[in-house]
Amino acid sequence: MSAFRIAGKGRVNHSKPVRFTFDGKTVQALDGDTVASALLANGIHLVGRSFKYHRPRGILTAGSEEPNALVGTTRGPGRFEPNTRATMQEVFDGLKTESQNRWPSLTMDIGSVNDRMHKLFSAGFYYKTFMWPRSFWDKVYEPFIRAAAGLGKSPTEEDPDHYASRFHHCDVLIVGGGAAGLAAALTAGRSGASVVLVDEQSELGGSLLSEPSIEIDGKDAWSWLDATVAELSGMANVRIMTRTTAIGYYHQNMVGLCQKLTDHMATPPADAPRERLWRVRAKQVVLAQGASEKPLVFDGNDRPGVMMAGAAQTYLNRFGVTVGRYAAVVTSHDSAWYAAFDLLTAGVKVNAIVDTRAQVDPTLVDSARALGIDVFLSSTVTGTSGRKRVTSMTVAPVTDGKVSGGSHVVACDTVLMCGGWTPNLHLFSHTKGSLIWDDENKVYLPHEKTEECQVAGAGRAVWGIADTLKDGADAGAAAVKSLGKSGAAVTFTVSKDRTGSGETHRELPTDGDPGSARAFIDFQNDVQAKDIRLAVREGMKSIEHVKRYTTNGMATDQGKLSNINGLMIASDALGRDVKQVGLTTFRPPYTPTTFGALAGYHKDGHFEITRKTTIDSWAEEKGAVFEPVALFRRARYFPQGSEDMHAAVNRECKATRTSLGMFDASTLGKIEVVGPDAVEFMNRMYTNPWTKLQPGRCRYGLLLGEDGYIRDDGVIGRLTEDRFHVTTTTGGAPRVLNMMEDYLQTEWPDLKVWLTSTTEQWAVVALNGPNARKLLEPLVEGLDISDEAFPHMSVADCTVGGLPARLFRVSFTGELGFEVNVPARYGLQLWEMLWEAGQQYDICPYGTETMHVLRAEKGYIIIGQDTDGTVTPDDAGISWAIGKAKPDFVGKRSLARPDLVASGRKQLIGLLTVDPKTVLEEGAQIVDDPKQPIPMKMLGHVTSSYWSEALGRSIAMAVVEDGRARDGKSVYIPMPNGVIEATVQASTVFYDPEGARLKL
Amino acid sequence: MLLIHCPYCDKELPELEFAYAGEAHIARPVDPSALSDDEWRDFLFIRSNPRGTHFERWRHIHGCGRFFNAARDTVTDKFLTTYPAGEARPDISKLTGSKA
Amino acid sequence: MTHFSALSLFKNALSGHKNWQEQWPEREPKAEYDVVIVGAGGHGLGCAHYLAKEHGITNVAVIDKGWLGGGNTGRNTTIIRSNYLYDESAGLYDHAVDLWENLSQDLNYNVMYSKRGVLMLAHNVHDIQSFQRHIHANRLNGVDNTWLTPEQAKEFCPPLSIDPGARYPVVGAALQRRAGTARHDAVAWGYARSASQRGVDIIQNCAVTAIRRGPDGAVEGVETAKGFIKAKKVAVSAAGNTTVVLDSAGVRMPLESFPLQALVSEPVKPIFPCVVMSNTVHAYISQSDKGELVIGSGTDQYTSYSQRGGLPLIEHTVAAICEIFPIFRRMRMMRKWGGIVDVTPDRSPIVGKLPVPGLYVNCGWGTGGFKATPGAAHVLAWTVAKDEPHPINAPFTLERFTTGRLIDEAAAAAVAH
Amino acid sequence: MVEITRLPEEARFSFRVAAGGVAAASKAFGVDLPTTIGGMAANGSRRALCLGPDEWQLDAAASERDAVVAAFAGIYADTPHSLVEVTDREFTYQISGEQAEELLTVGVPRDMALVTVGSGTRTLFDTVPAILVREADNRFTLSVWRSFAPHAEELLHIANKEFAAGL
Repeated sequence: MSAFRIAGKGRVNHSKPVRFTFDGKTVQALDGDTVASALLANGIHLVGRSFKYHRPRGILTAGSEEPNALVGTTRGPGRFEPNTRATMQEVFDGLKTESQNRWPSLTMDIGSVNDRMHKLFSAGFYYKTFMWPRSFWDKVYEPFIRAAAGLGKSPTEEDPDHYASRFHHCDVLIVGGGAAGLAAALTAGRSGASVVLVDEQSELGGSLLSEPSIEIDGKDAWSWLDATVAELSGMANVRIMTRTTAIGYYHQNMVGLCQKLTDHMATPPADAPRERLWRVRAKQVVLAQGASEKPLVFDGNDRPGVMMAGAAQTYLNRFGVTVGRYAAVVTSHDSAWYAAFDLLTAGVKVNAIVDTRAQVDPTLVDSARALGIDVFLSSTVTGTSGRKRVTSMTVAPVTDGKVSGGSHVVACDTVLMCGGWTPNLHLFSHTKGSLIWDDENKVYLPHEKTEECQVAGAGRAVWGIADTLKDGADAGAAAVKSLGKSGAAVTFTVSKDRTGSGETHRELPTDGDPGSARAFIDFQNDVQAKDIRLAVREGMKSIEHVKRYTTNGMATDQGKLSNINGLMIASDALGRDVKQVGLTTFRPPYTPTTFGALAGYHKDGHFEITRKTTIDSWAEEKGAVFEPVALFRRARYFPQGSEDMHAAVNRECKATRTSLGMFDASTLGKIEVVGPDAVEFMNRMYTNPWTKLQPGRCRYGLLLGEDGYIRDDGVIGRLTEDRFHVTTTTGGAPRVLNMMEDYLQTEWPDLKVWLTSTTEQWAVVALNGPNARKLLEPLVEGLDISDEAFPHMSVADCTVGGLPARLFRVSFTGELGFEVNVPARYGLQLWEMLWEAGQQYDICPYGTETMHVLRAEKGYIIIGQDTDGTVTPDDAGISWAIGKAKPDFVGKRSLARPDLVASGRKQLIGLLTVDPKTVLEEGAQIVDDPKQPIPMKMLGHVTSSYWSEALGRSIAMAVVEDGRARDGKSVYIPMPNGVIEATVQASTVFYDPEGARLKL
Repeated sequence: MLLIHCPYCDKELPELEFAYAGEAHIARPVDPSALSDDEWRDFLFIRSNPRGTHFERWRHIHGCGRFFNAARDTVTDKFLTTYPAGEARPDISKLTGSKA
Repeated sequence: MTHFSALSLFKNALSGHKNWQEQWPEREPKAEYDVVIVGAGGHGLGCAHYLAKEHGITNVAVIDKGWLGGGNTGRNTTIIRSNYLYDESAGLYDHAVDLWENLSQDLNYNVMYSKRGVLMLAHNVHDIQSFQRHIHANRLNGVDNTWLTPEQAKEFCPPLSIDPGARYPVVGAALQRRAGTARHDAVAWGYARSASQRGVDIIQNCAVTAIRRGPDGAVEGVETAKGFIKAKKVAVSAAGNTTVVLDSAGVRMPLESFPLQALVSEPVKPIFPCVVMSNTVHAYISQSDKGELVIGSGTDQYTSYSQRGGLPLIEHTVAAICEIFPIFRRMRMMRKWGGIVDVTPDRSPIVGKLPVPGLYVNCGWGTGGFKATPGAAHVLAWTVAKDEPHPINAPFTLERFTTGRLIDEAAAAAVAH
Repeated sequence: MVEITRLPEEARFSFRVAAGGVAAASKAFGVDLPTTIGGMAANGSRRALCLGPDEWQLDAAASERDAVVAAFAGIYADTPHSLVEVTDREFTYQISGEQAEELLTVGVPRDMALVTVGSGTRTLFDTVPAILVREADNRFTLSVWRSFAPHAEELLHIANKEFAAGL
């Protein structure tokens, strides 16, 4: 039995011991413990060091708002994580934890020298210094500042865990499973509505877990809780998720949830995800998130052993742990009195209750005195002592807000403080719902809402279990009513309730120099009351400025403990009403959320889809090297033996030009345009004229944006009078279809034409080379494919090797070319058939790289490589593709804009290096005068550049200012290691300019 | 993630099924070549970008595929109404602002 | 006003920090100014600083509907770089980087400009072509930018995964060494303090409701929540709200405002030595001086002034970061926020004169405004002072949308095939 | 656990026609084309699913493919329309079992309650465009384009293992 554990008490399993380690030492715990409760059970209070001053810190809270007790945890390789709240991490056998932000050890921390120099390290100190000497910033000051920052250490190994996600829809989502949430769930659940009830803790109950003595409906709180949970669990329409945090409240009642599934298990089941992200869309949301206890701000309020009174009560009642032997209480709220009574009943000596208020409920005072506790009303705490554990606190009387008498010291090993309660309105704030300051209770309350939600219980300053249950039930009933369902609010009878009230303060009065007081507001970030006052003094008059200047509220608890205290002090320093000062904005997530959970399934192979063609597996077997093209992966080249890319590509090019190459062209986008107005539609979309194109014939189509720049291109076949087979670039397919639909639906809805994507209906094999027809002819049935019957730029249906096919005679290589389209299921079969049949011609499979070279030799452009979104048809040298007689097409008007007809535009031209062996670098910049000083006047850049095996030299395409007028002239390409001279060739065609090879 | 009423499907559906398509009621001129450079610029580029009610286009791309129009408050992101493409701009003063 | 230095800090520490003065005094607006600047972000305050410092124009008011530095200045991921493709952009952003280098000393305010280097990852052949084009253009423009192999990139940024089997393998990177980050709030505060010290009035929480023009069409002043303020010159530097402000002057803009989200992780000890951007997977990341990983996301698809933004975009961004840096999967997102970015059709800014005498604008920065802060503010001040554009901002006109002379960096990097 | 099976291809068409042509098309296909988006109607092996205001997915047995094409060709002159075969464009998976609906919520963003028995819709599964049909309470089909299918299928199996793990 651990020294501070009370036998049999609490909700932990006393018969199931668990061992874990903290800084290498084994800690005895019980099943159901958190790391924090287990450490406290063993009398360990010193758990961490603060961010800036490295002050020793203990466990402050019992919840997810914990700012101090953050630990690193690990459960094996790749499973280390920093900054885990010891107050939330459940223990299991084998868990390892370590303290953070200390070196060499938690008890001996060199960084604590910062604390001695705290006067220098005031708010915003770094803005004022480290500027001289100038050169010291990069090398000395900045690395020093950065090294001092940060809390835990980053993981350094890849996380092996798996994360999941779901979409979910429900009638009512209830956030928070305390009294209000349970009452709302009972009401909504009994009405038949579909309900999701979530709570961040490992079990439902909320504050009831810490208040077992209250009686509801004649049962003690925990028996009632058991019965209620049993009833809810039995409802098919209610889904309960514990260890689940509502992280953010998004548009139209979508709430993000993060569910922790395995972090509490010693041995998670195989294939179990660690966490799951839920995107819940609820018709109604009930926010029953309760309230957080607020610290009091006084000198030395951060020493280990100083903790929230409510937290001590939770450790006692829920975990059966006493947080000390002799405690002292300082409070401005009744609730701490009850905590004191509970501790005293459990055997902890309570030396004093100091209350800042002059008037306190006499029954509390009488009870305290009857229990032998010294009571000091209208008093303050002016200091504490003890470095690694508090040993005493100093108390002084207060009159009119000032210390009015001598102080005395109260010995204690634990200080329980309570500065009142702050409603948790984070999620409500995410909706941009407005908050209103309740001056009586000194809390912000939800005001105007923007979403379909209800706030219930302590979240809107309803205190006491009886009222909270009623409020929750009413919220549940209101939600049910909004759904159009009937269901009365469930009613409860409560006895032994502990309601209470209190006051909210700025920093407590002191008899010392407030400028010397170490009175903390934001514990983790070491923001003190005096820092807020300094910020205001320096002109930071907006609460956002105060926050950013001091970093108050920017630590991992995101201001849950510090916001209101900071606000009270800022308001006092500014001499402005709290409501005029206002609150900083709460932002998602409610508590820090694992990246892995947000990424979900989208990791490794599933980070993004890799689309593969039906022929991809063959290419993989043959050892192809792939490259990504949009979402597809395409074979780039097929190396043989030890070939590198250039050797492979030279071989593939040569084979294709001399005999026969085969290429998987399946990825090209395909759109079938069908209807009586198909030709009119094509005329309006594409620059080219389509009216005279005969069925069975093809044409190169050029598509512009309305801004006149080239967007896409492709060969388009007219299958029948009313049916076009449009091809697009691989990456452009979805964009082009969307653009076409846009014009069709919204600009020309009168046209009788429809568009269907057939990209994946067809697998496409391109055959190119002088032997292409020889290979194909014996396989084709139902079609004469001789040059006379089926000339270049033809299309027809036939069968190829018995497979139904749509055959195109087109070429992107300048060689005799066919593209065989077959239904996708036959793609691989077709490919293998052609491969077998092509052996007699030494058929050569080639990839995208060879395709690029072959087309460049012919001067054919690739959209996105030779054009870049700023290139017009004239710039690209393809104004022949414009139907000059057409009154209009998409982009036509823009081509007449002043800058698009101005001289000096960059035009696509051919470029031949003077040294034929030199292959220019794609992207290299071109100048007229390589000797000019930097910055140089650049004329353009190289868009495509290759070694041409067919020509025995390098070739390149480039966009160059007034390029075509430079035909035959030299330009220069200054590279880091020398200048390359090249000659402009107005035409981009390098190979077979007459096109004779196409006509075989 | 917005919840959007598709006027064709007549259902409230998640934004993931939809693609935003810019400001609505900017019709492509019948005869673009008749426009001055300034008028053409206005068509291409000038947008009202209001802080408040915005008439805009969406496409139910992963649903019925239709482009439609919406009036949405750009400050709250709430939809006032959605309506089929081609319908006239609704009178906003008559919309309650509750939901479409 | 106290000069900031280690000595002044030390002296004040001894006196309990009681003697520090207000960094910018609160002012009520005067009836008339020589120049009114609408928008007290880094750009607007910077313009005031340079007007006062370099042009001797101190009768200036900077007016904001909220608190200074509360817009995109205080909401961005603080990346600073200048390795842009086009001469125009490179000129503008590199001018800014030149000013960043000595901004702390110029302002006597440590803006913590951290030359950590910005690494832009290439994931495919198209990226390589595009980056090489940038690098070559930058070299001839005198802008620092170099190509790294995957191994060199990994050496520069050890958390980077260069696994060739990744969905988006790193096939190389472009590195601008003198690029980096700065402390965003300090930029606004430093400019505010300096401008204020030189006589500029900073008027917060005072919305400009309209720009008033006289019978001759020229600017007469601004209507505000605190009444009319006379000024013959008005410079609008209002980011997402520019359209609304300029509408009142009868100037219609080619702008749309989109929500842009960013997030930070919990703070950890130094792990990430530089800035990494990947346009292909849409994510960028650095580590702040507080130890947080600062992660930028893309814009949501619809126009909005709500500053909310959706969860799916965050999911995608974080997935992208974890793909490139798998060691961060167990880190946690601590805070996520949204800003409003004003985007032009060519994603380049509009900086200069408007077709209304006395009216100037600095807008359209999209997601890239922070890095340009000193440069844009500096040339805008020149333009306002001389009523003519500085050569650096001369190409960034509104007229380019009529003529078609766009500066389209994004299109230049566009992907098709 | 949920059964995930890929169904063999039959014959599938994307059919588009203006409102005035629905009656003629119904006659040609032999099924009254539903005119509510999401609506589905069948006659023997032929089934029509309304995907948009002028769009249907028509399914038929493979053996009836040519007959369907011929029937529509016969009405084209009077009832202009678009009939495009898409049989090979997509893979169709049958997903059945008690937790079938929940499994689909791994990727389907829309409220599954809106997908009633006997209806279907285009939607997303994760990032994959998909057509989802609910044939019975616990039986669905999910059709996705061929090259997207491995991603969708693998994701279904990963999530299915979560059911096996009981989490």
